[in-house]
Amino acid sequence: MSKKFGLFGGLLGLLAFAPLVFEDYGLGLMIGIVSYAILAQAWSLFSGPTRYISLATVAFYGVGAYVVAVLNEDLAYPLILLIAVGTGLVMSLAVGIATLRLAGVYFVIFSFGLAELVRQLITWYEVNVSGTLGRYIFLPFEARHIYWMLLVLAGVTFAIAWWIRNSRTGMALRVIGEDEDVASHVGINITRTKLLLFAISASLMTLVGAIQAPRWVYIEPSIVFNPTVSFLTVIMALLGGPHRLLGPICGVIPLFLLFEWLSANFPNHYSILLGGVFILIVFLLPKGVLEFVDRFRLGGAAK
Amino acid sequence: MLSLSDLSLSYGKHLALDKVSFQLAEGETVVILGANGAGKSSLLKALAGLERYSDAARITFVGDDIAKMPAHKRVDLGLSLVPEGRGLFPALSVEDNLLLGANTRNGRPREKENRDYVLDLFPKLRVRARQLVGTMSGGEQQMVAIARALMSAPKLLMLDEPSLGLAPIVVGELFETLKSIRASGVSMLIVEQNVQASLGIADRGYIMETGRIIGEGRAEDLLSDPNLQEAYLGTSA
Amino acid sequence: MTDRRRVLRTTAFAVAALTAATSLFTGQSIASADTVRIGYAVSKTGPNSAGTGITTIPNYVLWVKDVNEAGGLKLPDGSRRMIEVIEYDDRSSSEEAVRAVERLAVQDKVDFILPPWGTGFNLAIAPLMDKFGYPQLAVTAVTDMAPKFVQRWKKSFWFLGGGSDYSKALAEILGSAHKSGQINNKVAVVSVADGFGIDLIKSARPAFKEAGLELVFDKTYPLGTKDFNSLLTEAKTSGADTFVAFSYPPGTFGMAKQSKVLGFNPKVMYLGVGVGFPVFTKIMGPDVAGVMSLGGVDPNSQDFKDYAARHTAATTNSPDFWASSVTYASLQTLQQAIERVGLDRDAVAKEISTGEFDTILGKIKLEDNQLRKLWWTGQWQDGSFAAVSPNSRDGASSVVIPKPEWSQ
Amino acid sequence: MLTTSLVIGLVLGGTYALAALGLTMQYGVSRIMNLAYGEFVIVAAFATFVLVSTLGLDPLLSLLLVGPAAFVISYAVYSVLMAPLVKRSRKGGNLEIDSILVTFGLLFLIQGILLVIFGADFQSYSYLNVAVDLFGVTIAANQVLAFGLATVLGIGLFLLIRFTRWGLILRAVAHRPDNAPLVAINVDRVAQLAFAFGGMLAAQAGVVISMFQTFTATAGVVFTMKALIVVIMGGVGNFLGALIAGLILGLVEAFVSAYLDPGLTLASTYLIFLVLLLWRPQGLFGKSVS
Amino acid sequence: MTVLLQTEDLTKRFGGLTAVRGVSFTLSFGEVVGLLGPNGSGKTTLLNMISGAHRATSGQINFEGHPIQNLRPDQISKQGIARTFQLVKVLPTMTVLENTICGLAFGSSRMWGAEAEGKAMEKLHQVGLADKAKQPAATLTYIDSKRLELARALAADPHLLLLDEWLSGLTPEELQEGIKLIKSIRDAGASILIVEHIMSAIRELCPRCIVMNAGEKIADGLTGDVLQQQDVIEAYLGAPHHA
Repeated sequence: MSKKFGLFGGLLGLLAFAPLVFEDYGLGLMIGIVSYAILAQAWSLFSGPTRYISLATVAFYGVGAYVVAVLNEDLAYPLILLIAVGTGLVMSLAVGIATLRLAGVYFVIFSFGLAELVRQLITWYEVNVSGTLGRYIFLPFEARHIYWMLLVLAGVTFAIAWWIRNSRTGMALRVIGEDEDVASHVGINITRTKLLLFAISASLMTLVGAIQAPRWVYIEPSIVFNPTVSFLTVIMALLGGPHRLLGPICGVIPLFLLFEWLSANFPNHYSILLGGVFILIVFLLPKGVLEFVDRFRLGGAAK
Repeated sequence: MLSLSDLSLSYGKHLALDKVSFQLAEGETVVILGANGAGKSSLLKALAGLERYSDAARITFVGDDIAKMPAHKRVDLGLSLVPEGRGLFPALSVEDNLLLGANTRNGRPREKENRDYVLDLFPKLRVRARQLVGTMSGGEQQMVAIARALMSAPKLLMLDEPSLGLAPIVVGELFETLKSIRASGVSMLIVEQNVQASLGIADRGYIMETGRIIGEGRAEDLLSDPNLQEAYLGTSA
Repeated sequence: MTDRRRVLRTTAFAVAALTAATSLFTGQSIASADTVRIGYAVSKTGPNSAGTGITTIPNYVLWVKDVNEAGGLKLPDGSRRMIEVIEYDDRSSSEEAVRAVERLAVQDKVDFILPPWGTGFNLAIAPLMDKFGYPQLAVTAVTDMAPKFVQRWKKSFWFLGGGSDYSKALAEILGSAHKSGQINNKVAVVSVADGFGIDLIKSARPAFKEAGLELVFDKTYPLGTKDFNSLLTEAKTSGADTFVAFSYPPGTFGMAKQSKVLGFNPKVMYLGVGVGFPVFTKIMGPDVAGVMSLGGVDPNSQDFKDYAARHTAATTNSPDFWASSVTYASLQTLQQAIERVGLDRDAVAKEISTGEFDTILGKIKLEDNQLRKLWWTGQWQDGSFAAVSPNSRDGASSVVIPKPEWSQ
Repeated sequence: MLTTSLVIGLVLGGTYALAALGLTMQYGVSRIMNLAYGEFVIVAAFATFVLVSTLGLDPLLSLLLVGPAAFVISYAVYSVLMAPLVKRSRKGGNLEIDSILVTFGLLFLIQGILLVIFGADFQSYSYLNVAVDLFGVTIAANQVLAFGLATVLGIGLFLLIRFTRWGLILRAVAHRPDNAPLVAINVDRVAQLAFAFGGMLAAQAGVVISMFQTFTATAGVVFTMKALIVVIMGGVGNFLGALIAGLILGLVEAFVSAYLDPGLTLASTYLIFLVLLLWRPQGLFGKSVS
Repeated sequence: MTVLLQTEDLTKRFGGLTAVRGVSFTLSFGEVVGLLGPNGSGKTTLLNMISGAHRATSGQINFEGHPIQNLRPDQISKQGIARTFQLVKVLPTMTVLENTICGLAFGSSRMWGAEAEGKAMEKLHQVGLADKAKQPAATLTYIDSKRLELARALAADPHLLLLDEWLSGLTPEELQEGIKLIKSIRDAGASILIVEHIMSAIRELCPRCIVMNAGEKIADGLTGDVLQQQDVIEAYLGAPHHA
């Protein structure tokens, strides 16, 4: 157990040196990977065991970024982050109470609609109340600062994921995912458990948006509520396998790099290749990368 | 008309049918008896093609090998099932359910006459033709289910627990109807817990226990078979 | 036990993937000494791709073609070097745009980076361009904060003015038209709810008021709105002689078409981005006549005519009448700066900031890193989108109010 | 004012309904959550654009060409992409997730191809862009035509579904796919035909929409989203429901725009949708599972 | 004998169908009662109302003197009622031990960590699954899955155990083992309500039984007597039908 912790801590420590090794572009890649790793991990926290496909990721992510955009000139940065988490938490609780009884595709569409609704409401508010659209963030952060903050958040996220897997709540969630009837009959309050996890997951997503925001300098709703973020998160988590602790990251790394490679080398055919890769993944790796690696290994062992 | 051999079926680790074999001749009405969980429903579903079963199974129906045939084609051949839970379309009307029943090779050309026939058989359905099936009582739904199966002009009608959940008086009517269907020449394979009533209309019967056929005989003989009492009440009372 | 092994294995997998990846992405391409490497990351896909595809990319393509066909970029010593282009797709995502610029600067070590399309994206990459020391010739960015940005990022150049420039110019035109009795003082305005629309309407409100105009209808609609029947019907019944829409292309087209159908024929019709696009004339036919918008060109300028012809030949599309020629001019500015001072980026930036350049827009000189010699308002007249403001400038046409009736 | 909003809303809603009919078929009957649905609409719009601008064909005539072509293409798409997934789902796969992922890939694929062929430009042509007076409200003839086509198609579909054997079979599969084999229905085949038919409807919508809207290669997602909302509001697999839900959506937008704030039209669309989903998860006209 | 469970005039309707109609009965502390009836007679519905899976349309359920008819299943579980399911419900990807821990982590006992593991192992010993504790539950045979479900239900030391056709689907040999297992639990003093079809098992396990038909209680008494009653036999075998 402690060995695993040591390994985990060591890896994080090692990664913290990345800014000294990589130049800006490499660091930019690392930022992208780490932020998607957090998003995919946070997504899997809730959606892995419960099998709810949520497309609301960018709703929380965008709200996080917006909180920073609104407050960056008035408050101390740590306080802003705290407010961002709080906002994500309150929003997720409100949404969760209303929606967690929707099942299957209804939840999928609802969560997508939610992101759009939040975007529209913020736009309306900015236009009619605050009278600005598009806000500037001038915080004295460079890429490496953002990277380090994200790395800490990634550590926290993985620790939470690990802890939840090994905690009573985590077991409760797994039981809910496997069989809600059994869950309620062994004494699990299904609604409360789901809500708790949804809120934790959403708060983490909010933080990713809040930490990344200073990198863009200029923010408007169409920029931070880009639905692609939600979709990529889902795809990456599903590819890696949302049921495993390290599943999401195993989806994030190859996919993120693949997308990067495709867009760098085939800028004019990026969409076509991306679509093709997507379809291939579904056909070739229906259960995710880790499952595939496992099967491959087992197959090898059997020989 | 129908013969099967070596039909095995399992749900995960649980072996629900263990090498079941039997025959049914044209015009015959056969009843399958046995306690809950003996595998009777699984047998009917397997015959209808709704469950995956062992590759070794052989099923022939009116001369065709149907063991690998998908469910919808079996219905087309004249093998109709009224499943447990009735398998109706609750959001559709009685009329629509009946029309769907006639969606077979033999059923389509005889849609009109079959419709008259089943509405005579269940006069109640005539007045309820526009009603949504989901809003009807259990007994009425059972009528629709049987009527729908008859609309396909079946050669063999399989019924899974037709009296389940029905009031005793309705059960009486139901068996009267089954008797007249039998008289019309349709073969029937019935799974039923109402031993008395079902044996009353059957030619032969099989007794099942834990996925195996443990006894068979003529209907009159089975009623007094100690195996039967044992299977249901756990003792020869 | 197996659990631990799995964790170890997956960790190993992750690390291996990371290592492989970094080696894959740090493989530097070798810059050949006899070319000038110019990179850009623009939105080839996603919501911004339409605007990028009309205004930005064709001009980059055309300019590179023009330069290379002429034998390459000229350097101070008289030698010529061909341009080698490295292009990326930012997928209409800010984060991608930022990373692509990092890649261009660090990995590809390009000599110059051309800007993306859109205000937000230009701002997003500005700190990086500044950090890496690349001059940024921001064209498709309309912002009143440009003077502030110039303070912050010394090598940033802003070529398209700010929202208030355009709205003030419009207010001036409308104000004098009102005074001369051509229109009443009522104005109906709609604006798209994004940075562009809001910037313009915010500065338009006080400017209109100052010009003695009254905003009788002032509504904002969300980006992505497809149907304008309600808005136009209300504007029509508001009694205003002037209809102004600070809109984006799909909205511009939708409103133009629907106004025709509704028989909504205000004396002044001013629409936003898109009026200068080639497709607008296709949509409107002869009814483009009199429609006003941002930008404009001098219809008698031979430079522009030549440019338009080259543009059409190279990209099968004629240029848009607002930002296209400015984009091309910004590239000429860069070209001439390089010709004068070489490939040193600091020197080039300084030259752009202080020098005078001969472009298809005529001679231009930046003021405080901003191009101010722009056409603020244009109007479709005799088949071209003629500049009408500032009317004191050479080449300005006089505005036609009221505009002709719809033909049908 | 009231009639204006009413007419504008209904005409707008007609377009939404038209765009949603095909998806209702694909999702309701075939159980394929087709995220590339809007791309089918856009491809048809481009096809019409090409037919109109190069061959000088009448857009209405191209309806007859593009529709059947879309049927064939959708049929093929189902065979290649969907059928294996449907087969897999029987062995414990998850059709819903798989179809979302695959069609998401398809979305990019189609978009990419369109971008390569047509570029990112706005495309438009003019057709029937003349005023028509409808109850004292002036409106474009092409929009009225769209509304008319939506109504005709919607009602035609409703009649087809309600009064023909094929329609009955579709309803049966949409409603209780598990029970369909009991009445000799080949569910796989019906699903494939329904998907192809849905593709055809999407194409019809695309042709009609191209008559009055400017479109780009990347505009499909908007149609997918609107169609999804309409389908779910109307009750999955319910054609009349989709028609009515589309109209409601149009009316809401028109009235919010006229009486509240045009800035809130899209927000109100989503809000209505969300509230409805919470109030009646099975949709306005969906049958609750008994 | 103190009353543990008491239902009063319990009724459940599903749409138009009345699945359970006005059923009243009591179960005393330490008692083992069989609940019989043909398919569809409402036994499982009755059980589901007691465990909270269905909410009663009308009527009352008192457990240890408190009304529980309006509680959710998780709340009822915390009151000390545990159940098994007609169709075995183990959690397939979780290990046998984890499945058992589920039974005591959330309900009335709320144990966790080493303590929970110890207790769970104890229960696995009791049902004879201790050597399979680390296996995923999906790998278990049918009877072992049933055992596991029982271990999970027992884990919380419930005051009342509800068994829903726990013995059905077993082979004759397994059936004997199963009966022995439940006997051992009964002999340890548990209160159990058993829904069962297998009469031989009922005769062996339950001194008293309740018989339902068409949603109504038709008999309640000593098992031997009840199974002699003519209406009970008719409920099972059907009335002799004379055409």
